[in-house]
Amino acid sequence: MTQTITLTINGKKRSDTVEPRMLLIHYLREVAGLTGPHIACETSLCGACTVHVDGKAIKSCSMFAVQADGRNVLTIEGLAADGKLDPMQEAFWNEHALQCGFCTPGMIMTAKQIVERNPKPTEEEIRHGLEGNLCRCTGYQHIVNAVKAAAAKA
Amino acid sequence: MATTITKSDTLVGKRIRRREDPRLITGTATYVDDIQMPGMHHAVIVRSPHGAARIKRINIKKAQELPGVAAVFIGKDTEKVGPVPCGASLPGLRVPHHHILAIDRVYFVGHPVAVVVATDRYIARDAADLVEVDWEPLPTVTDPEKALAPGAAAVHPEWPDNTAFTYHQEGGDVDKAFAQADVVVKQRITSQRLIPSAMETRGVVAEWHTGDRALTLHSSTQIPHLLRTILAQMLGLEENRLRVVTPEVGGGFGSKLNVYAEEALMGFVAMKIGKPIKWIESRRENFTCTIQGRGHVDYYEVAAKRDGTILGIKLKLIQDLGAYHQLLTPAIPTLSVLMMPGIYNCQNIRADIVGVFTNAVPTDAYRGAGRPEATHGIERMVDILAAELKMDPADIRFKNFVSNDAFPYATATGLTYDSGNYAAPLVKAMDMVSYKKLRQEQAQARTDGRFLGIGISTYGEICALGPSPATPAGGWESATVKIEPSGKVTVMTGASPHGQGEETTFAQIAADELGVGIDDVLVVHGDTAIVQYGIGTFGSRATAVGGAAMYYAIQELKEKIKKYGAMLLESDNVSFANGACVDNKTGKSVPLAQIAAASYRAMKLPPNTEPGLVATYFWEPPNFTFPFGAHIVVTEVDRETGAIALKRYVAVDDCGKIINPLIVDGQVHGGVVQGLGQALWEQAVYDDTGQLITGEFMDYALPKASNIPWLETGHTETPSPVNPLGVKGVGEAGTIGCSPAVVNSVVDALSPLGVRHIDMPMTPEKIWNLVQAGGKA
Amino acid sequence: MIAENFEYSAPTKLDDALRQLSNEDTKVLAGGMSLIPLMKLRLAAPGQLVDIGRIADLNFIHEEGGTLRIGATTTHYQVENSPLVRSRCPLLAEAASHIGDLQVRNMGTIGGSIAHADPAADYPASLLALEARVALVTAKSKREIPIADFFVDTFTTALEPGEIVHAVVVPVEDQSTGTSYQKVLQPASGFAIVGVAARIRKSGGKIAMARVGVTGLSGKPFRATQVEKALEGAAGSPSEIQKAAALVSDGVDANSDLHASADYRKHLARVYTMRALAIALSRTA
Amino acid sequence: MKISGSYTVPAPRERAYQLLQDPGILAKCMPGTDQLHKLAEDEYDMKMKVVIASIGGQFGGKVRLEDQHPPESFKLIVEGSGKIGFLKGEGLLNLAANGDLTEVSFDGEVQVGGTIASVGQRLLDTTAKLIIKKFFQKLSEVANN
Repeated sequence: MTQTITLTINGKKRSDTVEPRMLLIHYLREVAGLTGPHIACETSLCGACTVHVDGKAIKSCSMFAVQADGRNVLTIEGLAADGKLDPMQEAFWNEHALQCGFCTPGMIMTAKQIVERNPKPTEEEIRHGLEGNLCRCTGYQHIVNAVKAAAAKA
Repeated sequence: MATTITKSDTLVGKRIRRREDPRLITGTATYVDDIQMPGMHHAVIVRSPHGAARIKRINIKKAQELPGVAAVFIGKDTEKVGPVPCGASLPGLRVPHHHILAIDRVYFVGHPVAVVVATDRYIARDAADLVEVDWEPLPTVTDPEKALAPGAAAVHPEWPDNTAFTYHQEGGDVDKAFAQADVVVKQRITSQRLIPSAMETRGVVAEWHTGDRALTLHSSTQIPHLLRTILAQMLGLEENRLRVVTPEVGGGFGSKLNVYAEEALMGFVAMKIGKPIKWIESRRENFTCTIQGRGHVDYYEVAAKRDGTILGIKLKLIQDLGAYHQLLTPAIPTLSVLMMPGIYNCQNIRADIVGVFTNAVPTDAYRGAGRPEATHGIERMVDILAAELKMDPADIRFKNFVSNDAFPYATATGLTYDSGNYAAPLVKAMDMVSYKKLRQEQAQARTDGRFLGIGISTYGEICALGPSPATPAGGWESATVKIEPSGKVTVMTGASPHGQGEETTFAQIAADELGVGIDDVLVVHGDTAIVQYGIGTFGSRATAVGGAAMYYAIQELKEKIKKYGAMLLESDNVSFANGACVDNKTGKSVPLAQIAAASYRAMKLPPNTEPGLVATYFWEPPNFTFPFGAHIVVTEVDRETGAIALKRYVAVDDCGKIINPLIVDGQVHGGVVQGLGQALWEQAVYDDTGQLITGEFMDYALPKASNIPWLETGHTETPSPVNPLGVKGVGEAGTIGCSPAVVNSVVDALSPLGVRHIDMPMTPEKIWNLVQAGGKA
Repeated sequence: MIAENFEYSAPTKLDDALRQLSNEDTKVLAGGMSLIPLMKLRLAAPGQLVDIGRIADLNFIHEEGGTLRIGATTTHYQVENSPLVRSRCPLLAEAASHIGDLQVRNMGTIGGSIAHADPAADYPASLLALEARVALVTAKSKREIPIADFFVDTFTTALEPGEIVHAVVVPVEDQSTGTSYQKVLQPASGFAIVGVAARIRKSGGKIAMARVGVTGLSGKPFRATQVEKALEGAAGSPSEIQKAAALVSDGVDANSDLHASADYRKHLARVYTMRALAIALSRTA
Repeated sequence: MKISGSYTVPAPRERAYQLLQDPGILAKCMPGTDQLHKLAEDEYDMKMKVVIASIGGQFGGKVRLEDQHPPESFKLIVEGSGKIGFLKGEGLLNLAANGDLTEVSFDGEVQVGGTIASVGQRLLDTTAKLIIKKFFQKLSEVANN
């Protein structure tokens, strides 16, 4: 009961043979060696595993790797190009939008989607957009600041 | 916005962005689950679905036979390991023997009974379903007050009264105080059980080095060194052959300030199978098997004069302990008693604690650990008293604050408050919300039939845990500061952080002290093979105790640097500043890097001086520190639905000297939001049979970005005299100040109905029922 | 959080997918937002999954004969942001914006949502108020049924074995109609404790048409016809709305759980019906 | 969780009571149960496959009838456990004659544990109601035949 899948992750194509039940998050972390996206819940509520598939932010714990066959996956590791941080990463750093950092990769990927779709989000729109990402450390305020700051720079 | 630093600036006090962040924002940090090792196996633990049951039989045959399964262990196999320790000692404390795997009886849902080990985690998970346990369910009790009633099911058959301990503390003359009182107010107040919910669940990777007979154990813990000492005992290993590594830790909030059965179990498994083993806690296990917080039922009585002067406080505290003691379980309510007078000048107190066993996972330290409960109690009682006396809640507080000239102030509970200016944060917070105007708006709202509430809490807390005689496992902290031959500075701290930003704050302090750039300093922690020893990060202690240890290590180094500087400058009058030694007579100087190189090259040594520039300091603090502050919350209750709208939140905290305001704000925000969680949403709900029915984030509501208000923060700075940095600690302040302010606000909103108290969480339905009943529900 | 094993196929043609649905142990995978979490918890363990996510013919929104036809795998995000849906059927776009969270809206589909028939899902209230129809298809046949007949009970729909949702068909809204979806959010899961969709058209100063769909209150979503009747012909004064809304919970066997008792749910349904109606009324032309 | 309710069974009281005591009939009416094997007097071994839309699980356990007062009342106890948890339901069923029909009312308590308890709270009440409804629908069908 295995299948071969081919997908592009952070610009690089790869093929692997997986069980259909293998979750995309496990595939990324354990097969592709990308441990940036994290697993923090099992009910699709926390968003720590958020990555982009074909440009859409999704929870990679709620998608089987076989569903991503042929698609383009972008993870937190794929954001910084040539050692230069993505503006959203830079903003999270500047605004102290993280403490333990565990939710951060997912939070940044969702934040990026918010700004991609709405270049000048209001505080309310940012908070609504972040509903699917839980953070237990920051109280979210610095995260809201970071999203605003990144949007202002874009 | 972070500040850009030029080298001549002083770093302490600046909003400097964190030095740990680049690895975290790029996804390259290493948490336990990110560790991969050749030949690594995976463990899944089989747990009790019952709140109490006898294990009649366990059949592991089918699980063993599944291809890929390497081993299955049950309680009998691990009988010699352990027990899971209780580090707290109280007179007459009953301590049940806590096996790492249950042998013949389970006491709570989630109690581990077997471990399945396989070549990958999918197979281990499948095999866990194949372990068959024949259970005989037994009667249970989950409510601590019901557990004390005659005829209740006995959690441990040997102690049918379910009482683990009783504890009495008294100061002053309480009976006299109550006899002289014009008014006595009484209230039952609960602090519900909470799930700490660190975003990273617990996890362990253990590797047995057969040839060396040595174990390396990676764990997501707040206390690597204590864990090592205790695990070595549990596993029968020599302590110097056990290395504990704490990689990146994804939050703790007290829940990783512990030694857990699973940590010893993975050590045991690694030693048995001779392969690396990984166990990552599932979220559901995190709900049912990691310690929980709070679990108080408090009966308060406060005696006062008609003018509002508080004369005495009585407290009967029932602590829900759960089925076992974890590391500090029974000590937590004693912290509540220590802080029961809050920041009020009341010298007559009496407290009685009953620690109660229940069929649930143990409670233990959760952000604030005992102090949020104490603050919630006294701050609610002061509001109840104010209402009784028809006083403004701000006025009654000003009346009772310990006065500025009273420090150091000895409390009736045996503490000495280090320093304080208790009125200052309240004045500032009232100013920030325009308190007087707000009360006028409230009066208008009330005539319009709206429920607008203003809630104040003024809190004090006990931080920088703490002097060793007052802590279960030593209260000192250690640091080693090493100036490398190149002049770069490496700091090794025993206070291993998990999100607090010590790699930045410690570097700020070290760079200032040594006159080097912040990028010249590296802060290392979390590996017992590298860092000499340490106690850990909890109780808002890392900077106040660990930072102070580093400060003293640097002072020792400075003396040595000056000796080398004097030798190199051939002078007997040198000083060290801005990263160089200067001949005070000639003005000639030699930079630190050159001094360091000379000290390691050791062609020539100053008299009575060894080579190298390394100093280790173990600092024993003379006292705790006592931060304080004032929070004001404005709420409005929707009359139709009972929904609570948070309209404003103002927090003014005084945590002593501020090293990095950006980080302090972050700590306050996070703390406040955890307090909001308790006040409004969070609650671990057990049914009578011991099932945790809020067992996932589907039913246990963590605060989300969308349901919290903008937080307005302010600070006053009253340095602590306890440590050379003047810092007090801020990790828990927000949580401690928050919940009573929110409840006071909603009670204030509903006070026209005669509402006097509401227990947390204040769900809309609870509020709606109160409104329906005209405040009488 | 690991599912039991299963076999997986992802046909790109609808016919191929339908042919694979013969086995009762086979489940259709659309966005997976309901099914995959259940599988991870092992509360669901189908032997075979047919992923319809790659069938281009199931993802569409188009206008046809006074209706919008929305393909089964159209995501909540697509519905929320489709200019066509926003202009022709704003109620549905509003409902979509309330579902789950950003990531769930990116993946979750309208067909998957209604086929799961969660009693607290957001879409059903609006679809009922819109008097939508559901186009169903098997390898051999096609049919179209009213949405009210589609929801049979808790987690139970009119789908026959081998049948899948092909499209949801909603009438193009008359420009003068005012609509609104109002929801009490369960703070943990984001599901509706109660959700009410209201749809009102006025004519000559009177309410000519009122439709009210309710979700979360009972075991299945329903149309509050008694409220609708009470409103038709009324002027729409606050007291009329209040009186009509009060009927929403009459005779309803309300759900009760940790987050809201049956009585409180019934009360919330009344309040939110009132609010949804008032907003819908304010949006009428 | 407390459950109560009532259903009308299209059979006179004596017959309705008999139907409810018959393991063959009970097996037919309990969703996902094929047959009940007798373990002792009024005690049966049960295997049940509950499937509600996507959610499904197998339970093995026992069904017991107690405190019988024909044709008025009896106690029905169902206990089962499986991979996704366990359940125990205990209810008192009262039968009241209503002409040719019988009003069956029940009052009981359902206890669940394991995964279903910790993740299924939101759905327990509605799901329990659905299962009971299905039971009585089937019973009515049987009574009509």
